[in-house]
Amino acid sequence: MKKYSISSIVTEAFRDNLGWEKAWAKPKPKKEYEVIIVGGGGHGLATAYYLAKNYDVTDIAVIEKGWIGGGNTGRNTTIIRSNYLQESSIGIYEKSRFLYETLSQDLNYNIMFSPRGVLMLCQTEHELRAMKRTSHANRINGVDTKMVTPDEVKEIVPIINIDGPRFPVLGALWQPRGGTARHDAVAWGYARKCSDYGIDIIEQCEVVGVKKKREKIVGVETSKGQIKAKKVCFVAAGHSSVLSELAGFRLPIESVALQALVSEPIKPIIDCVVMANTVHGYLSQSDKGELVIGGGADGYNNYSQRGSFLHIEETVRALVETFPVISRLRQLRQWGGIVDMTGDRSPIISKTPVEGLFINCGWGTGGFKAIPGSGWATAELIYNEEPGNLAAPFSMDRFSEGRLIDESAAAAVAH
Amino acid sequence: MDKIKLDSFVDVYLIGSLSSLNIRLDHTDKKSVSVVKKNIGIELPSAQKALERNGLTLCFVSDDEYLLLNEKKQNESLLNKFKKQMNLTTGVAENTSDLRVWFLIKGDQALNALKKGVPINLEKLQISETNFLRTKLGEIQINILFKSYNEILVSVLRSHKEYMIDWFEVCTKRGTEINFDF
Amino acid sequence: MLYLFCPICRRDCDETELSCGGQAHLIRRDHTSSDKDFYRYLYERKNDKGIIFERWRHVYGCGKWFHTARCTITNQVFGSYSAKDALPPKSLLAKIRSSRVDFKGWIK
Amino acid sequence: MSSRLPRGGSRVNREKLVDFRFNGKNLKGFDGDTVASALLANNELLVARSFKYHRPRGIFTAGEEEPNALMGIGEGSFFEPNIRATEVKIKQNMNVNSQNHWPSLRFDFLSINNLLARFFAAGFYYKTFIWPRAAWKYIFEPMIRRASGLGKAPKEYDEEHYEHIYHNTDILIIGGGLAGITAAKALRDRGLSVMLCEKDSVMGGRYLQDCKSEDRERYKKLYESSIEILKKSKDIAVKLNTCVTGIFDHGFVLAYEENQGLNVTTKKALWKIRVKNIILCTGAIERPIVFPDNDLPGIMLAASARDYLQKYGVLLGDRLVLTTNNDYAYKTAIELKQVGIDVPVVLDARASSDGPLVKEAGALGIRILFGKCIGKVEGKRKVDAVGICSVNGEGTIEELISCNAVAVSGGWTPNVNLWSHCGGKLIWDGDLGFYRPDPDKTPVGKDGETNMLALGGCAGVFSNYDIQDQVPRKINQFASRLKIKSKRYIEPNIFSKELERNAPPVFVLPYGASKDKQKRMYIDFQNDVKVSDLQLAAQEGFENVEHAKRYTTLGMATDQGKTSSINGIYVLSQSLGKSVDTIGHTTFRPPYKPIPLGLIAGQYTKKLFKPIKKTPIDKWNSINNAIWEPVADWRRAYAYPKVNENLEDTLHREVLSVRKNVGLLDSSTLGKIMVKGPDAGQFLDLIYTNMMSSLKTGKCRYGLMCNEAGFVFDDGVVARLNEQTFLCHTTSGGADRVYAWFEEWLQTEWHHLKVFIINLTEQYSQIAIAGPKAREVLQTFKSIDLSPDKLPFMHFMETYIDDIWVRVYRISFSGELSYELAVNSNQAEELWNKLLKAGKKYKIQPYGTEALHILRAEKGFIVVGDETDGTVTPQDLGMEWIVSKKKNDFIGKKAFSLPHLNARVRKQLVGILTLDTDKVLPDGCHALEDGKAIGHVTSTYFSPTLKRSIALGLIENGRSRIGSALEFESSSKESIFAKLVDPSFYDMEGSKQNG
Repeated sequence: MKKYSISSIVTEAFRDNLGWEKAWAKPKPKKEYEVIIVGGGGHGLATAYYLAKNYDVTDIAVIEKGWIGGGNTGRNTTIIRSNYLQESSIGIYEKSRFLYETLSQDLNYNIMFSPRGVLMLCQTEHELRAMKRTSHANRINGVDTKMVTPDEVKEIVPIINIDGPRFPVLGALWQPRGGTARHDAVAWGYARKCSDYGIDIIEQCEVVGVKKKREKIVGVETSKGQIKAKKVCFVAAGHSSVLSELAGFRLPIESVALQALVSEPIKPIIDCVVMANTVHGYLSQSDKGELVIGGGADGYNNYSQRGSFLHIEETVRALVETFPVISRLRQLRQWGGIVDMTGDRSPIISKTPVEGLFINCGWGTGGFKAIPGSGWATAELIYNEEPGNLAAPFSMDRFSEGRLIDESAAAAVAH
Repeated sequence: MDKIKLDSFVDVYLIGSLSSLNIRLDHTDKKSVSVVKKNIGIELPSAQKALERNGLTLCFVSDDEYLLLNEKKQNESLLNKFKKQMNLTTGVAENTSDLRVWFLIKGDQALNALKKGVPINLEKLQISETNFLRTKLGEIQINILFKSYNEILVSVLRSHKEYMIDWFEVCTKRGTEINFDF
Repeated sequence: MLYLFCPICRRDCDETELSCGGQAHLIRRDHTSSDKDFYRYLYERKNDKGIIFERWRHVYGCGKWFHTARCTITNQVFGSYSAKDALPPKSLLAKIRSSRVDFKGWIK
Repeated sequence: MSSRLPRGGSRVNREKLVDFRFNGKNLKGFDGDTVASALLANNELLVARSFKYHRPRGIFTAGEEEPNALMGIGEGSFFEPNIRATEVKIKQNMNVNSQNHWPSLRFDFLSINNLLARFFAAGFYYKTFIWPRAAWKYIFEPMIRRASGLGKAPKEYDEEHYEHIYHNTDILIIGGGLAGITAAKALRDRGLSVMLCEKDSVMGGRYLQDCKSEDRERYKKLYESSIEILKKSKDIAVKLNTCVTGIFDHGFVLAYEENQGLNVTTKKALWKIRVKNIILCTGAIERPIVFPDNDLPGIMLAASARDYLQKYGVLLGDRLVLTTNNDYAYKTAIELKQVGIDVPVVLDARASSDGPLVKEAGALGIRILFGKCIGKVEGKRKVDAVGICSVNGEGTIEELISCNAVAVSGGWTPNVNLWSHCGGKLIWDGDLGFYRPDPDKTPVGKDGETNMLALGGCAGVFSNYDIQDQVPRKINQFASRLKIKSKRYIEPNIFSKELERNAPPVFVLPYGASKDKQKRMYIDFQNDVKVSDLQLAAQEGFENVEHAKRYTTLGMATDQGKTSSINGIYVLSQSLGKSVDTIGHTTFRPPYKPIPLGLIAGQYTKKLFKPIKKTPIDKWNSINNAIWEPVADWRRAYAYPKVNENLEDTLHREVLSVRKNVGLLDSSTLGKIMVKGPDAGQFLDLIYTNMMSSLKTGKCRYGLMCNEAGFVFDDGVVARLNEQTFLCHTTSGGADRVYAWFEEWLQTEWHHLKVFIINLTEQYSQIAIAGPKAREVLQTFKSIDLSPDKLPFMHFMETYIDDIWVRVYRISFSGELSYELAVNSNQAEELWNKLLKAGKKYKIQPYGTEALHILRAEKGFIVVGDETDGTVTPQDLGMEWIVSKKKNDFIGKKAFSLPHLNARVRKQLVGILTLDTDKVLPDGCHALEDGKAIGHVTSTYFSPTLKRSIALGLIENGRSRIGSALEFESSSKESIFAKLVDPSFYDMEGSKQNG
């Protein structure tokens, strides 16, 4: 694999860049692999990468029905944070944030991880108390966050309007080392390293059937023929139910559309990520200068990757009220992804009723921030066939054992 | 009923509370239906309709909920009798006069004023006989009773009274008429 | 933006007037049911990619619940039916089958 | 050098001069000029700098597909960045500034990027800035961010008035060109409501500009008569200056009305339109050919150069070379020649053409060279000369032609954005070189039936003759499909047949361009995406069109690839050796053109943002300077501070006034739901955890509501008014939620129960009067007798205070002797003032929600939302007594029997008293046991009554730890130690409230 660096750019610049190789190989699928990962998004590719890196398992196929990074990985608002309430959530999201910090160097691919800080506003007394509880939980579990006063909020984000009048800002939870990263680069960076390890990445290859022998996985039926494997892992986010139906079991998730939009590129006006849960809107500014805006998910099941205009309207209205100077900026584009919402708004990294078949899904509206940690924990689960301490709390049967990890209830709002 | 001072393309009057009863009944229960007919003397209206007879207006809210409005003082005693009888059946009639506050929108741009917040096909309604709609205006719930195409009664929860006055001020400002080029 | 017909108000309602109640025809599991059935009732969902039967409430209008049959890929709506129906009416299933040949019928 | 002709320009009013400023220079234009036409009239060819290499950019088009000319216009709160100069009309003293350059437009420091361009190929930033790790945060990213973005953001708040307008129509015609007008005429008088949206300020589209001078009169007569017909017909409504920006599910359409001319104050409105069927007549957009150095100012699309001539009387230059592959573009050469402009040569990529326009150009003495194209363009920030080369071969220059303007046309691309927004698919038309709507895969409406018909340019039908021939026929088919019974519409076709405009498609010339030339052939002008960039993307494996788009940022600029995406896809397909239609195309997404965020917010901001619910006593509260707290949609009085009294003192005063004398609380926001019917008792038994059917008339009972998973979600007092009628009180935040919860169960599960509910939350107001002297205050009213035996604790009576009807509940949330008076809302303020007057000599004072929270915490009462967070059961709260053992079934019963809610370690509610009585535990702090968090504080206050800090918390196995001390962490590094006690600190046996 040709090393990316300033020196390689200079040498290539003088020979019309003809020396650059394919970022990832495009092989035909073999008949059999040790492990098949269904889903070529960030979580799927990261799982393959950590299987190779931590356990040097490389006889892996990552099969993707469309183009890698084309699902939610290419549709999110690229926010990275780990200021969660429940201890088990903090475990996996903090591990992810920690891995993100060195990911560019590990993958030799600049994913532009920018630890510019995440600010979660409190606009009611109730939300202020809930956020304080989270800040205490963060401190105990080693997540670097602190409560800040309204004046400190104004200092961090000069364009914010903290005086309401409808919802004055009463304070905020500030995580200085949260931030953003370039979503496409995460997928392509992992894909390039996986391809370098010899892992097969097969695009335009959709799973249409699951082969089982007496509740033990044998392989999958795809649009490019049958592929056998000892272990299979579904990492298909919004399409997890479609796959679990093929495998003969149901999941506690609902697939809904989550929309986002970008504004036209402007000079920098905001350097950190701001989230306002009471009024349902969050905002950051990309390195190209576009404001990246996201809000609440739709209320009804939907696979159409288009949502309702009502959520775009609610989110933009909340942000125009919170940052009045953005009112005359213009929306450039809007799109939607299909997110898989679980009953307690926490993910599922787990074995399934089918032996040898594992599943990683349920990330809902917060999947991008968890890509490295989720890949790490899922690789551990697949290799050992038992979940490690990161994945253990997120087993599928936590619902039947009542071990809910309820992130949204505490803040009484969708996080 | 005093006119709200607004620089607006319609005339808006604040009526305040109207004596009203919320009625709920199972329309297959003969007894409660007959109590209504006997005391109020109005047939149960069908969807989107309101039927009026000497100062009493019976509006359809849903297949088991009706709103009875009274504009004449002398109907008060009749209403109290009706309430007692109704509450003896499986249905219920409860005074909700303080629950809402009513406004009257007058002027031939009245429909256009509502088009600034009501997501319904208002033109399609035949305004011949009174129509009654419960729907949304912007972000609050609103009842709309069409007296005629240029005279519309609307009501909101009393707690939204000032919000509603702000809404009229913003949305019916002179110069923001809805006009087509031709 | 969905535009669903409310059978009570007899008019199409903008999505902003409605709120979705998720999968229809869940059978309530009370204290006599097994733990497994109870968890399925609380958390497990079909979440089909295709025709689904779901519950809507006309919050800003008549306040009534009703059921609709809708395709989650194209958002095509086949019809609304009363909240009191325990199962999708036969006529609706026939209408769906006429336009969607791969429709596997109503599955519990 | 661009200039203004002495006469002509259909859109400008030459009598009315308009002064405006461009980058500080005072310039003049005419009323009706756009910023672009005015700039061209003043020879301002250089108008912008590109995003990545900061190359000089000129005006390239005459419409919203403009990639280059983006300006910052206006001042103060009306300043707006990134405005397309081609769309905005100039106004007196308008201040226009170019963007994205420093120190000036002419000398831009960052154009050094252009010199180092070879190092900045597509995706270079993925390959570098990796080492050293911290460098990205402190050096590289700040540098990139400062150079990022185009315009500057406004500094001040926006004064603009935006509005949302709902509208319904059976048929929406999008586009008022020939196809749109003909469709409208064909659809009138059919009993359909028809709306036509035209984004321009005049109807007619291109067909008046594109006609030959001798046909002009005939076409004008047809145009005028058509407009007359539309004006007369009642069922057709036309909106000008309204651009449809998005098509959504179920016929929901967004249109952006931005009329700049009229005196209407609503300059900006977002139309939310519900339609049954859409007739798409959005025409087509001209596509350039990509040739070396094609991004210099002075190079423009052929039809746009003609538009500037005809609409504004402006010349792009006075020596113009045309390079094209179709007959149609010859009109530009002909019309410029006819006004005396020198057209030294027309370079036609085809082998030959004998079309009438080609002949006419030849007759005018224009030199035409076939099989030729532009090999290079000379000039710094403007065009000085073009080098001619053969279309085949690598582009060696055969002849140099001096000129100062270049018009280019590669044919027309149907405008298919709106077709594709909501499910419509496209097919590739190989011989004409564009994607057009696939008639078999149309967008579908709610009923799954097709609901869009594409006509004219956007369907790939360009000539007027074909449009006039097909539109009536298609509309009649469309009408019959919709079973609209009415006469067939026929219209005489006044147009003559024209030659096909798009000839064999040409995208990039010369075909065999050398590597060096490919680095100077620009596809996306704004993001500086070159032919070499797309080749690199293909080489590096970004083969999917979506990957190539993201890797090179092709078509991701503010014009969203309107003039660049087809050329980019062609280059990608050539690099991969695949046909264009196997490559596909990227997704078209709303909005069609960028719309202001303020417009999306509409009028529901500032005053109308998130409606505030006000209680009947709100006016009194605001007069007595209450501090407000948002609770659900309500605003409630948080506290009533006296003049320069700090909050802590206010709270202490209010709490002690209730404990010692008597306090008055506005609790009107309490939820009040009447439940009436023969089965009301049975229904409430199913809802609440304890028995309600056994409640006697005249009595009250506190109840807890859980969801099916057994978690508490609301609580409140239930009163039985009579045999069949209960009145359930809920928390303020929960009122609507509980009402919906009742309706859901009654309508969808237990519809056999004969029960009706009515939401009376705002019919009654509720005033709580609490404190040792509460009874004395009420007894001052003769009409009322509240002796303990007449009104024992947890009972209610209906009586009168003077002439005001009230229902007096003997219930207490503060733990004091207390009554809650329900009164009809219209008389609430009157009663409130009466009580204040009556209580004056008992030193009565109002108290707010925060004081109430302290009072109830002292008593140990829970608040749903503080003590509970959706994962807490009644048993956790130590309220086993409220969970009925006898009831056959109720919501939550199954959950309480589940193993996990009993066996495992559960957090239980306890009281917490810090050892140091002055130390108040911080909100939400956690209890620690050898480093691990085992619980958290839910409520924590300094209790003025007990003169010490108190707290409630949920601690693992809390009840069995009562008596022991625990460590609580706090932000200031040192821990606080506290003792766990029973969760009640004041009047445990309840003598005060029961007395």
